[in-house]
Amino acid sequence: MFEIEFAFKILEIFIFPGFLFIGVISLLYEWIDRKFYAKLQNRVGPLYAGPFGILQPLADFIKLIAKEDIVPKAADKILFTLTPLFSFSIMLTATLLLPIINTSGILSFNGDIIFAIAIMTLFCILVFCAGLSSNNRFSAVGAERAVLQLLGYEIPLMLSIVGVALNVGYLRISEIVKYQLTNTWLIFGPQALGFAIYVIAAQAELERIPFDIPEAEQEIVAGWLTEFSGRKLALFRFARDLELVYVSGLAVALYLGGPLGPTIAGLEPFFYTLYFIIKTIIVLLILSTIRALFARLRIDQMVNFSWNYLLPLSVLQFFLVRLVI
Amino acid sequence: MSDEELLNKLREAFKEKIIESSIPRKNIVNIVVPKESYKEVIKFIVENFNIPHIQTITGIDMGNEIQIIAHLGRSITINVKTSIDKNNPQIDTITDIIPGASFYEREVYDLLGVNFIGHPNLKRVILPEDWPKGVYPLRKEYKPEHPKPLRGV
Amino acid sequence: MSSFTIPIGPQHPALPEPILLKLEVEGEYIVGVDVDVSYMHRGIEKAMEYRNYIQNIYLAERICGICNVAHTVCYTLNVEKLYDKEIPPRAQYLRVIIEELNRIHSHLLWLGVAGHEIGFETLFMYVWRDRERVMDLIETITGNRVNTAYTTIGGVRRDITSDIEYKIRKTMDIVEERTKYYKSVAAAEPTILNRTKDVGILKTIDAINLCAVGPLLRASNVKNDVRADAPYAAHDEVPFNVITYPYCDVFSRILVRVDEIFECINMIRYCLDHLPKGPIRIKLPLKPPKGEAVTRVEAPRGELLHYVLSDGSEKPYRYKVRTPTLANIPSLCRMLTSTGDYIVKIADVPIAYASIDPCLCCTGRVQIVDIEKNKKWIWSWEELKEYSKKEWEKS
Amino acid sequence: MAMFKELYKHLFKKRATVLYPFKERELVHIPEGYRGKISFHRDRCIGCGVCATVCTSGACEMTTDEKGKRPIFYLDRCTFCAQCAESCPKNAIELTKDFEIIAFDRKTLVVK
Repeated sequence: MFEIEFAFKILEIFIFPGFLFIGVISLLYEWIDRKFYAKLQNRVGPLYAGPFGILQPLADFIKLIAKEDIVPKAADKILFTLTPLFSFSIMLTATLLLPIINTSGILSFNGDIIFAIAIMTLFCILVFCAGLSSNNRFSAVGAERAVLQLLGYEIPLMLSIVGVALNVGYLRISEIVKYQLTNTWLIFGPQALGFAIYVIAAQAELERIPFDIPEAEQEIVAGWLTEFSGRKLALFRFARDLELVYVSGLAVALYLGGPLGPTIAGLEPFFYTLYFIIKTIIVLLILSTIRALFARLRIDQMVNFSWNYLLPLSVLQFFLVRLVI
Repeated sequence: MSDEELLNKLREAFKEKIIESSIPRKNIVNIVVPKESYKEVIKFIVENFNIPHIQTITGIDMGNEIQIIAHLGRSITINVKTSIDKNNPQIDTITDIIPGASFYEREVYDLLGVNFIGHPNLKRVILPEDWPKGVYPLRKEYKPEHPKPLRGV
Repeated sequence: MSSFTIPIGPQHPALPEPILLKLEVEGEYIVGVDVDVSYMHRGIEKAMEYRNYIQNIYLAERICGICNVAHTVCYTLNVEKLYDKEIPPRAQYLRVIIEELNRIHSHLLWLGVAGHEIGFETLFMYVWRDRERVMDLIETITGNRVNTAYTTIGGVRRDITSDIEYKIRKTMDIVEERTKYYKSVAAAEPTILNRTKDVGILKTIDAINLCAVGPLLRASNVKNDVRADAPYAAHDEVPFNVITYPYCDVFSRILVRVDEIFECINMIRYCLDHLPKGPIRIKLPLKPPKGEAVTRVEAPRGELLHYVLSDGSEKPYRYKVRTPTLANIPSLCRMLTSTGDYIVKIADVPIAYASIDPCLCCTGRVQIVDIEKNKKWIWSWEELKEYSKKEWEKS
Repeated sequence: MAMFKELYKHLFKKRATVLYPFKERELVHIPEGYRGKISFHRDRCIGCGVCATVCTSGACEMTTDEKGKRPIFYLDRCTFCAQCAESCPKNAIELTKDFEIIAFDRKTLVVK
């Protein structure tokens, strides 16, 4: 019995809904993001790789893997090599927390929501390390900006997530999802404001316009990514895609009722997966629209914005939750 | 102020210092002055006619000498011309009167080798750093090679 | 805090053309700037001395791709002054039309680039899409999208038919409507305002002292336009307003350029309404008489100056071009340096730099040709690799 | 937020891009009088050499063949200014609407 269970667990982790599935949908989401962004801008977007260019992210990934991998002479070699690996594996692990085929993820334990927040911060610290280790002026400025930006968005992000936990009374994602099974989705309850804050902060977490300040192309080339090439860049980009899935998946789990929805008995895993994908894509489209709507803020404006508006709002949201309960 | 009035005022102020003067076309005034009074004339124009704008400085290799033309003005163009010796090309800078002339003087220095005395930052602006010293592309003795076009047939 | 230097350029994603801005920074603040414009030298002034006046039309056109009409108009006006002949009025009007079309395309291009520099990709995409209509129009009139080769010594090369006239009017309506929309977007979008207001300030007094030209100067509240001050072509007959804005910052430059598009559209409509009848060009001999001429034209980027000295032969003795970007570079240095309570951040550099609408291929014009016998300028791949390795180890 | 309405209006509109090289070739509109590839009529040419004199880029070169003097056009240097066609006294040079002149070999870019 134990062996079969073990084999199932392995299958779950590696094939479905684990690494392989997550990897595939992360590439798919990158394509959706690019295609939708292009559509909003009246362009075509990826077109030639596969039907409607659906294989373009995969093609990019393979191309980058095949490219020459350059380590600058002045870089801190160990850190420079390890940061892409770490960020990739951390993001991959984090996605195991997402509830996809049932109310709990593959990895689920008491207090995993703290773990989920910690991973976002950890990723940012890895970005900082990556920027510093490449020993490039642009990377240094990019790394410095990444940390400054972290100071801006991290607290509102945490407060909005903690607000959810307070509302439900558990520090466990599966409990939050189960809570939404019996009650309404949290976005329709007292957490609507929290969701808005979460989406804005997520945009900063993902370093997308208007908060792509650490890798602002026009100002500091590619910021902390400047020196990375070949396999390392491919890993970083993949990590970004995974983060996209992770952030939107977390939003679904916390605010949109997780993978829940009307199902036919016996086919729950299939329907849950379907709902998960549909809901994450909705979140993704919101994120893409924000990306198309704004110009990039300056770093000081970003920090000002999050301390002047985002933080007071999230504190207000926090108190709202206390009042309701 | 019309171009003729302007020229008359200049003639009054500088008299014999203006070697030659003409109005070839409407709103264009040409005056030729000796090298020594070049700066003085420009200063007079900037201060008295309220023309703080320099269009550019042109340097021309005329064979034995280099002609410097300062094109001043907004609506009326005043061309202040002066000639300097080609073997020892030196002239006073006008950047203290018009700060915007800085780049034009550097360009003339770079391409014709004219030394502007008193320029705060007289260094190359157009040619590469390792361009040979003493070679000035816009002088007539500099004759670039014309490479044959690459033909496939 | 100790400062360190950040080089921006010569190759940089924000710069469409090579320029080197050496920025002295303290943290995010810029305390000093040094500009090197020497990466784009093609020796056009020297090359012009080796070609005859007809060939030089197309060489002058290639000084700049975007404002090529301004260069050809300036060149041909300049050479026509040597002959001292009247050009037919219809040709003058046609020159105004093509010049203003070129200005619209250049300003729209700039608006898109400005959006791109502040990270507003969507604005960039939309503006460039609509700019394409103007490009198509230019193609219809002249036969090429970019290098128009429209004006020639003695007039213009093609006439516009009633069919083309209809197309111009139709396109102008669309462009006007779209430009109005972009103006409303620029005025209402908070992120654009955040990034452009009080950024890249060039005070009126500095702009005058540093001899800034064109929209940069007008955005610093100086009423100056060559078309109004010293009219050329048919600009003395076509009415238009000189747009100025008093804010002296990047936002002010956006407004000046956008409003200029409206003025251009009105001028084109006026020209079409009042287009005189008659020939479009006169034949002039290949060799102009002895003499010199200086012409100024309001290019999209500002005052453009051409000077020609003819010795009576078929080639010019000396040809001098002063492009607007070179005139604006001192102002750029001033804009990028923090003094007193005025602070410039790294994030402001791309938009402040872009706000002068730089065109560096205009700025450098000198040929790099071998002069020392042992110094090679055409290198093989191996030599280039060797050189780059040496340079890299040096640094 | 100023562009929100515009963006969602365009979500249901056709893209502005023309998928030129592989599809939608018919959508590429070439206006009358476009300056494309040069075509040369040998029978009209009198070998006066004006085209070679006015050519800025050195794309036009005079040679001789069995009928006498004539120009050869190297399109890899040509800037398509059409000055040669304009200067030609016999209208022997014409610029066609053909703009697709990319080639792997310089030799194919010679108009004889």
